[in-house]
Amino acid sequence: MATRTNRAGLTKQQYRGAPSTLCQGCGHNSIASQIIAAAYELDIVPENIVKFSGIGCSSKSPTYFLSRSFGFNGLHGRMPSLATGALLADVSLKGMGVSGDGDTASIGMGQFKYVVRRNLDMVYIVENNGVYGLTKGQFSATAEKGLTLKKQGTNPYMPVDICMEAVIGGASFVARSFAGDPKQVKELLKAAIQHKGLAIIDIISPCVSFNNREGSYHSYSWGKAHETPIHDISFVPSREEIILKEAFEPGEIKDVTLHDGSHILLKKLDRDYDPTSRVDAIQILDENYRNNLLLTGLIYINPGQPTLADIHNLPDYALNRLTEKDLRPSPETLEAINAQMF
Amino acid sequence: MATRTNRAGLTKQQYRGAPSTLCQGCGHNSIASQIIAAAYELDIVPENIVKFSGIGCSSKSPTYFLSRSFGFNGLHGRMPSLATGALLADVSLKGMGVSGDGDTASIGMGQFKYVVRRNLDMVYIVENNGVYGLTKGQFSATAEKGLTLKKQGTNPYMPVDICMEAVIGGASFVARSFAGDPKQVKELLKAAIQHKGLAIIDIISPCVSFNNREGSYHSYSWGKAHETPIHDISFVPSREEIILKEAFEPGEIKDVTLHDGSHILLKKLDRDYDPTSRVDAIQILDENYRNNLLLTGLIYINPGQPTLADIHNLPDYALNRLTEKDLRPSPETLEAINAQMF
Amino acid sequence: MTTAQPSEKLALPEGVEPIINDFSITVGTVNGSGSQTSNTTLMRAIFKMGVPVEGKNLFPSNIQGLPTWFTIRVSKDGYLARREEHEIVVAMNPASFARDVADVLPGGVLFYDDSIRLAIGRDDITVYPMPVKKLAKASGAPSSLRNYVANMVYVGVLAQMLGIDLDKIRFALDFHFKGKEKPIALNMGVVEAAAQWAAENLEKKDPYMVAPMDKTEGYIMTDGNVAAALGSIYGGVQFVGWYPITPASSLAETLNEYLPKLRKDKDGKHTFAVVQAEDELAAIGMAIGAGWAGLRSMTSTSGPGVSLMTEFIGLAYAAEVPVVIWNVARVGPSTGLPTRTGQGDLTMLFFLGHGDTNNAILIPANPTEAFEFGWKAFDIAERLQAPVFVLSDLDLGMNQWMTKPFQYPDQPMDRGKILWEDDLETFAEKFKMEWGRYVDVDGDGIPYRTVPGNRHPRSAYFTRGTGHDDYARYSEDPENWEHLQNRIKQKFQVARELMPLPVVYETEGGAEIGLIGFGTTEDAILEARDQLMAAGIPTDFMRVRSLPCSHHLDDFVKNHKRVYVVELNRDGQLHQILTMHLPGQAEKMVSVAHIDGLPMTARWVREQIMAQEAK
Amino acid sequence: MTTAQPSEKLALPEGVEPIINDFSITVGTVNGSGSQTSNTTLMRAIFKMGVPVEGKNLFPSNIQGLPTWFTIRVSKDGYLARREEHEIVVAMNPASFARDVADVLPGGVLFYDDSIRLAIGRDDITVYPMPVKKLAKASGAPSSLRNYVANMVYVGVLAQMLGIDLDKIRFALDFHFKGKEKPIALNMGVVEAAAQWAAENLEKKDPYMVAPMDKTEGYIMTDGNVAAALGSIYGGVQFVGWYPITPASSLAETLNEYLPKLRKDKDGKHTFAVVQAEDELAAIGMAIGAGWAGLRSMTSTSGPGVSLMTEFIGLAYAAEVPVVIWNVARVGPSTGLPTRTGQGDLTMLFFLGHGDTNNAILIPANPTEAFEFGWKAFDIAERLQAPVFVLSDLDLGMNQWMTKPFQYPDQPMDRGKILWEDDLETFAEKFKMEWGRYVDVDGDGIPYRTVPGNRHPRSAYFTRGTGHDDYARYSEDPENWEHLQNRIKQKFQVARELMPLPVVYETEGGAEIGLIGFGTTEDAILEARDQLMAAGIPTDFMRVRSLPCSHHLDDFVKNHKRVYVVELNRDGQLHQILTMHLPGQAEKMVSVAHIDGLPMTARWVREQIMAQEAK
Ligand SMILES: Cc1ncc(C[n+]2csc(CCOP(=O)(O)OP(=O)(O)O)c2C)c(N)n1
Ligand SMILES: Cc1ncc(C[n+]2csc(CCOP(=O)(O)OP(=O)(O)O)c2C)c(N)n1
Ligand code: SF4
Ligand code: SF4
Ligand SMILES: [Mg+2]
Ligand SMILES: [Mg+2]
Repeated sequence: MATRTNRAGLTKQQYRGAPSTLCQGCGHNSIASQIIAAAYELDIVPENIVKFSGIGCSSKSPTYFLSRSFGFNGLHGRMPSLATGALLADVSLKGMGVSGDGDTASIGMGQFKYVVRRNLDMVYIVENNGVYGLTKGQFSATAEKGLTLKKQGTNPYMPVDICMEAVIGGASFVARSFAGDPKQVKELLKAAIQHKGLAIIDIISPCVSFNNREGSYHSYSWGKAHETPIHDISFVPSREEIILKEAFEPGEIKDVTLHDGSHILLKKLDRDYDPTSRVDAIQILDENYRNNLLLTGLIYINPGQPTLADIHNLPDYALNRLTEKDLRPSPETLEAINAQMF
Repeated sequence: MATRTNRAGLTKQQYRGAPSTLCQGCGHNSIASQIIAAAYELDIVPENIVKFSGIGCSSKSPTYFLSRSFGFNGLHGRMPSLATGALLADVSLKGMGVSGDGDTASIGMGQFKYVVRRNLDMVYIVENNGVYGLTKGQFSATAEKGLTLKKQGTNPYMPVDICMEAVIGGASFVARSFAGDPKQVKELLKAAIQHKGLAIIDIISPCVSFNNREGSYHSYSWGKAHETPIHDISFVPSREEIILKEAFEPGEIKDVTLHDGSHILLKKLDRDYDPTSRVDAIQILDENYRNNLLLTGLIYINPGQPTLADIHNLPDYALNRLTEKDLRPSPETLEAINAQMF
Repeated sequence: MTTAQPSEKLALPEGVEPIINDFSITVGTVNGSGSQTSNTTLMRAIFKMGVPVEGKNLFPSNIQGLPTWFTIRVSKDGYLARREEHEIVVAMNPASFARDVADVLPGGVLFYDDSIRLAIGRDDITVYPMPVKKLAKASGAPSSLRNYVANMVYVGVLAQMLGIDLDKIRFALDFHFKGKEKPIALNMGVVEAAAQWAAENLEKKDPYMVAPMDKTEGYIMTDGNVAAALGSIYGGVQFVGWYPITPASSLAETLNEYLPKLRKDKDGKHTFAVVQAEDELAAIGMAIGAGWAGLRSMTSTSGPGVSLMTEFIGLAYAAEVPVVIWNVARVGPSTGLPTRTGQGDLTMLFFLGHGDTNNAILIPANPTEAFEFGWKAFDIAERLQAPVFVLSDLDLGMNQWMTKPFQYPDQPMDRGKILWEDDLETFAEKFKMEWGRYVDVDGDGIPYRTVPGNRHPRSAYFTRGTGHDDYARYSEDPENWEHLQNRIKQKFQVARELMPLPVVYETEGGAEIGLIGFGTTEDAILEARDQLMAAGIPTDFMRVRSLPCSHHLDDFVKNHKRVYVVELNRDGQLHQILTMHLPGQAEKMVSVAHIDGLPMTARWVREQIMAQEAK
Repeated sequence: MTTAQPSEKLALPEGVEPIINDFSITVGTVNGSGSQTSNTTLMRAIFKMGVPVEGKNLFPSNIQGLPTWFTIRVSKDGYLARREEHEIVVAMNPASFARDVADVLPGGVLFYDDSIRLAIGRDDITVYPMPVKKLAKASGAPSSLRNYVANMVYVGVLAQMLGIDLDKIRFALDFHFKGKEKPIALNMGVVEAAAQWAAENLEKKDPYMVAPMDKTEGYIMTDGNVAAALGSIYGGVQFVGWYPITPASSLAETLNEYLPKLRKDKDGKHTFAVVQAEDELAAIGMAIGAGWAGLRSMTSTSGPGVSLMTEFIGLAYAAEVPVVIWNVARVGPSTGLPTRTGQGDLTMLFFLGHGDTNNAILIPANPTEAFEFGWKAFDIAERLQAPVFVLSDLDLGMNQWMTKPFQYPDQPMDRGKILWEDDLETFAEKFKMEWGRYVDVDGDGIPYRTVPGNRHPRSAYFTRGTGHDDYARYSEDPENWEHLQNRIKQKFQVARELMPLPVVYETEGGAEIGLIGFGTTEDAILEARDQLMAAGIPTDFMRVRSLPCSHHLDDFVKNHKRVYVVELNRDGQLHQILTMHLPGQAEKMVSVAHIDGLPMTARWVREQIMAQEAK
């Protein structure tokens, strides 16, 4: 039997990475699987993706998917700047960043806010478990107020809301999900990958070793019991007819068209939610924050926002392939400069 | 003629600092004057205040007020951490921090967010001019989109909204003002000084050397033309009867009582605004941001939020006066520890 | 209650000469499997038998599932350095089995989990299979704990086969589980069943044995991070700003554990604050703010953290703020080997920061000293009004050491030159000059300081990292600048007198060759020294305990013909610093340095020096 | 158009011997008052007269209102270092008047704004009052510009009194205002009126004169930051991450100015990106990301910025990422003297970061060299796959230098060992081995790299700051680690051959004494050398242009009896590095070092060395 391949002619195997060295059951592992699935299903050639991460258990995970993509496991909290420089080298590449809640929201707060502001063309996944996994379970910035951990006592602070930080920081794509909801994670990932600009996905991703106690916000059990999708999300690539659409009643579905002609279809659930409205996004996040909810889905999108490469007026060919003849201005120009110097 | 003194027995002169070395007309100078006036009128003994700043023209200004207060001119963007450590040494001291928009919202973004989250007991003034003054006029994070400066070109980014960052970051006191409105600046400063916890005041403070062109958001002329107070604010110290109150119609005034019994009286202007509501604060800031307005006044206050010293269960006496006898546990305790070691 | 004493029942086969209390045991397991408990239990039991012992944990930078090794050195002679040789190997991990088997010395012993069905292929060693799964199951432990208790199987088997007292094992478990009956019973049950099984099923063929001695009396077992934390507490620490990082985290966590017990006031209020910062920039910033405001203040971190703190520590240096920085070193550059040990940060600490800087560094070699330097560091920092580093490392910080009990400070606290309201009143009279924050009244480069909260109307001054005059006023004046920097440098000279002196080990009758080392390599160097002596090469050894170097060091170098500077880094960093410090002696100092992430061994030291001497 | 040539009309009083083209002019003004234009105009006019000239701007760290000085050295012999002596002082600022008056050398000249009504109290100097306010008012300039044009008064007066050609002044103004008629006319009007007034009202009593020469032919005037930016552009820079900081800002701002002109593609798209980052951590992070991805990438900063970049640069070192870091040094430690110059960052750059590190450093001494090192730095960084520093300083970066025109690169770009799709296809065949990111194929310690965007399915690898094997796989293996670090160190040896060689100035017939220096102190040392020679002390001089040191340096030290290492820092940092580098020669190397924020003078060098020699 021939192995199945996608439209890129690749098997799913070719999207995998090295075997995971994370704990068994770690939420980060299931997110890695969905990244593999999303890339495979989107028929992306892995060489067109560049992986980035900071430091942490979460930040290790890029080793465990897409071996054929370049990757840079950087410094704690500094993934954004590395990605910013790297992704301008070839604008046809898509960035895929994985960070942790500590990596993003404590040491990384500054760079996080700025990569959002610059709208770099990359997917930015926060694998959010409320603790520092790799250093063995200290509170992170997203730990809920009142969380009690073995060695750490009780957390007295309100959590940092990564999605809210992103929305008010000017993000063009903001979503929240739950590692225990792989289907939604995958659809959001697909949409994020196809989105042109910075796509933040804040994924609650339980740490089974240090913060999975029943009743804790970042545990599997609490998430399973409380996750409330704000809509049912499906990603439809540009090549497919939107046949799906026809299956819905008018008004039941919201369709967001991306720059490449693909669509995000959002099926209405309990509420009428418009993810293209910043006001709505801020409101729903504020509600979520104050009441410690786990509303998931696509919270905000602005498909038209210029990216960093647009702002810098970069060409669509790769800068890193330019040679001396493109890079070194002619001797005449230098003569002119010398003549202009006093 | 005897020189006038306040209830602390001090002349206004005794609240001054060294002569300013900032540019003539710089907004930062007029803020320094209001700090002097506020401290004088509040009868504060200068030794009870500790000044902090980062690096920048704004951050120089603590030299120009309250010479009798200790001060620490720290590193660029790192005022918050210095203040955090220092202010725990003696909780009877009030912190008075002055920073710039660059110092706070670009290099200082991370520490800013965290001092807000910790609710350190200090006033945090941002002297916001939309540029880096001291390094000669580069865009700062709060420069408005489209601002064109001589050497810098045109700013392509939406500004960072310092008040919004503070509100969603969990601040307990958030205000915005304009250096061209000294009366409001002074009343807000008084309220901020008496507030127990972190009080952010984002003051638009024109840079006459690099960003005072007509029509620019941070210019005197634009500010004068567009500033819209959301209420008329008066601070009434605890010792005074609130006679003022009687002068108002019911419903016309909102009264916020601080921990020490003093009051902030907010006289209604065009809109009915409740600064104790986080939702309202977020809404008004979002409106302000999207429409490039200059709404000023007390945007948010939560007088009851525990401070960092509360969270750490510190006593009300000064830790820095403790001596060996308080600090070094007894020999017996060490014997017990040695015995407990394996 | 009496437990059987298996050692007495231990009969060696005919003709086999017993090797008693002189070998290494290495256990290969999977991390996150609880093997740490088993290993320390074994080690502690041996310790309680009075036999010198030390453990080195070789663990990966992840949480669960990867190979990890624990080496226990048992040494009647008190040699506690790591050895490269493993007489006894316990192989519990299929993933590292081949390597573990290969690691057994010829003539050595392999214990292994018999569910590992891999070829052993050696006939030069003794092999003991252990029915780990079976015994774990038989323990009746709930399945969630089955993996953990499985590791107790080898504890029992080794106890039986090496002659380790079971009641010492019980003692160790009791300690580990803080007296909690249930886990003690569960684990002890497995140990006993395993010992029983071994007694009935294994025949002793190897020569290795543990026998009681009295050589651990007057010692405790602990690690350097615990010691550092406790030393800091007895030094009166009031503020800690920290950010988690391996291998420093447990230092701050131990502070968090003990401070609330030892430092509550009568109303239950805390006379300290430990703040987990958002990153190292904030951790050090807070610590400097606190030190500036008169608190005994510290931070603890490791290489990457120090790198991030560079700018701030330069401010403390320039503004003359006391603060203590513990660097529990791991292996750099960069993220490097986060769970391995080394001495690669010395030069960076010495010169840290842009501009001309020199920093004072304390370098403990064992937990007792970590405790001592813990409190002393505050005295020195406040005396010098400067940042003071304490350079520990992963080996010291996270491994269990056999060490002398912590000594209560033998000196009163030195709060340095600090002035309160009354002092200011009398200052002018006393010193015949007006106080100014940076006036060098005493001629030692150290001025008098005030701190916020001082309510004297002339106490305040404005602190900055920029140029200033003696009265703390901003100044760009060239002479002021040079005066200021030279005065600060003078403090560094004062430091030479304040810092702990080096420890010297001399050969009777003197030696031509001097060895210089620092920190945790002491054990390896001392052992190598004995080996060199046996090979006819007598040496003297000086262990540097601080920088800048005391005059004793100058003399030591001068008084030896050749001096080997032995260290655990690539570039011979102490050697570089000493070369700069004693250019006139530069040619006689030879660098002996390498780094691979593992603690130093005596063999390596000996071989390096013998090779040099053979030249 | 012909302007009157006042020099011809300049009559010296009887018996006064003219001093031509050999003196210093210092102008004391208020910063933010536009005096910079006047000062550079004066300097440029003298330059255009063919007389060697250089200006040093001594400005405060604020924007407006504080005293500031500008010193113009006029030297027929081409000595362009700062001098401590001021023959001619122009006093425009009441706040610094007393100091300015005191600064005039006996026999010197004081020009001053006659609205300053302060006592002069000297009779050993010539004094010329200038009616500044009156002439400024008479200029007809709008009142907002009155202050600015006021400073043109002294330009006119000095032109008249020293004999500086007015048409050269016009030329300089034309340059400054980029040919804009209005400001040129306005300013030139003031200059001419002032010259006129001086001709009519002042009587020349002093001996100082400027007379035309031909010694500036083949030179341009520019500053090091402009040169660095242009050099980087001719080196093909593609990515710049930066954050504003004095004195580095104008480097990036110049890139912003020229890049859009020189590097647009045919569709008007940019083949570069200059990103103003949110701080230095981000600036260097972006630059490293870009360098990793195959762009010619750089950042520019100063001491505090480098301190903040410490952790990230360690990553670039460890992960072997090419990136160029310009450090335009100011005076540290800490914020220090942000507008003053020094050489205090050498050691820190050399050792930057935790763990064992060594970095390559290029050190230009003048703008021509800053241009050259601007492009070379990329070649070296890409060749070494390592961060490369260029250490400039405020004196070079922000002052105007008389320098050789920029030389078009005489070598093709060296992109180092980079592989694209086709290269990977043929790699195995060519090298008889499989490609791996860190395999040392050539035995020089430098592996072959690929970059993102390479679409070959075997091109990708995972980059990290942690331990790894030759194939970029994570590894904690001790041997891998040692192998990796030693290979990286080997690159540092390779660097010795790649870096620009030192420049040597030899005394004919040889000298016993060697001088070693680096960077912008060259002028002072060369001048001192002539003075020493005149005093009977011949010396050879080697200017180091890079670290690690080339073999030429080793020979130079060996071939001299005494070697003075002359530098502008407190601790003698190059001396320290050379001591470590050549321990066998340590005793003969003597440190001659100090720092006070000002550029070095020949007098200080001479005095230091004569004092040492007298010992
Ligand atoms: C500069 C620096 N400080 C500290 C560390 C230690 N460290 C490694 S991972 C980590 C926290 C990771 O937490 P998070 O980002 O939430 O990831 P998780 O492990 O929970 O997935 C820390 C503090 C480091 N590597 N570098
Ligand atoms: C680490 C570091 N980077 C850069 C600088 C240079 N610098 C000094 S002030 C400043 C910006 C100040 O801007 P802002 O905070 O807005 O203050 P303003 O001068 O506008 O009042 C910068 C970048 C520095 N001092 N330290
Ligand atoms: S420690 Fe937590 S975050 Fe880390 S791998 Fe294990 S489960 Fe995942
Ligand atoms: S440059 Fe701007 S911010 Fe700085 S002092 Fe002048 S006016 Fe104020
Ligand atoms: Mg986490
Ligand atoms: Mg500003």
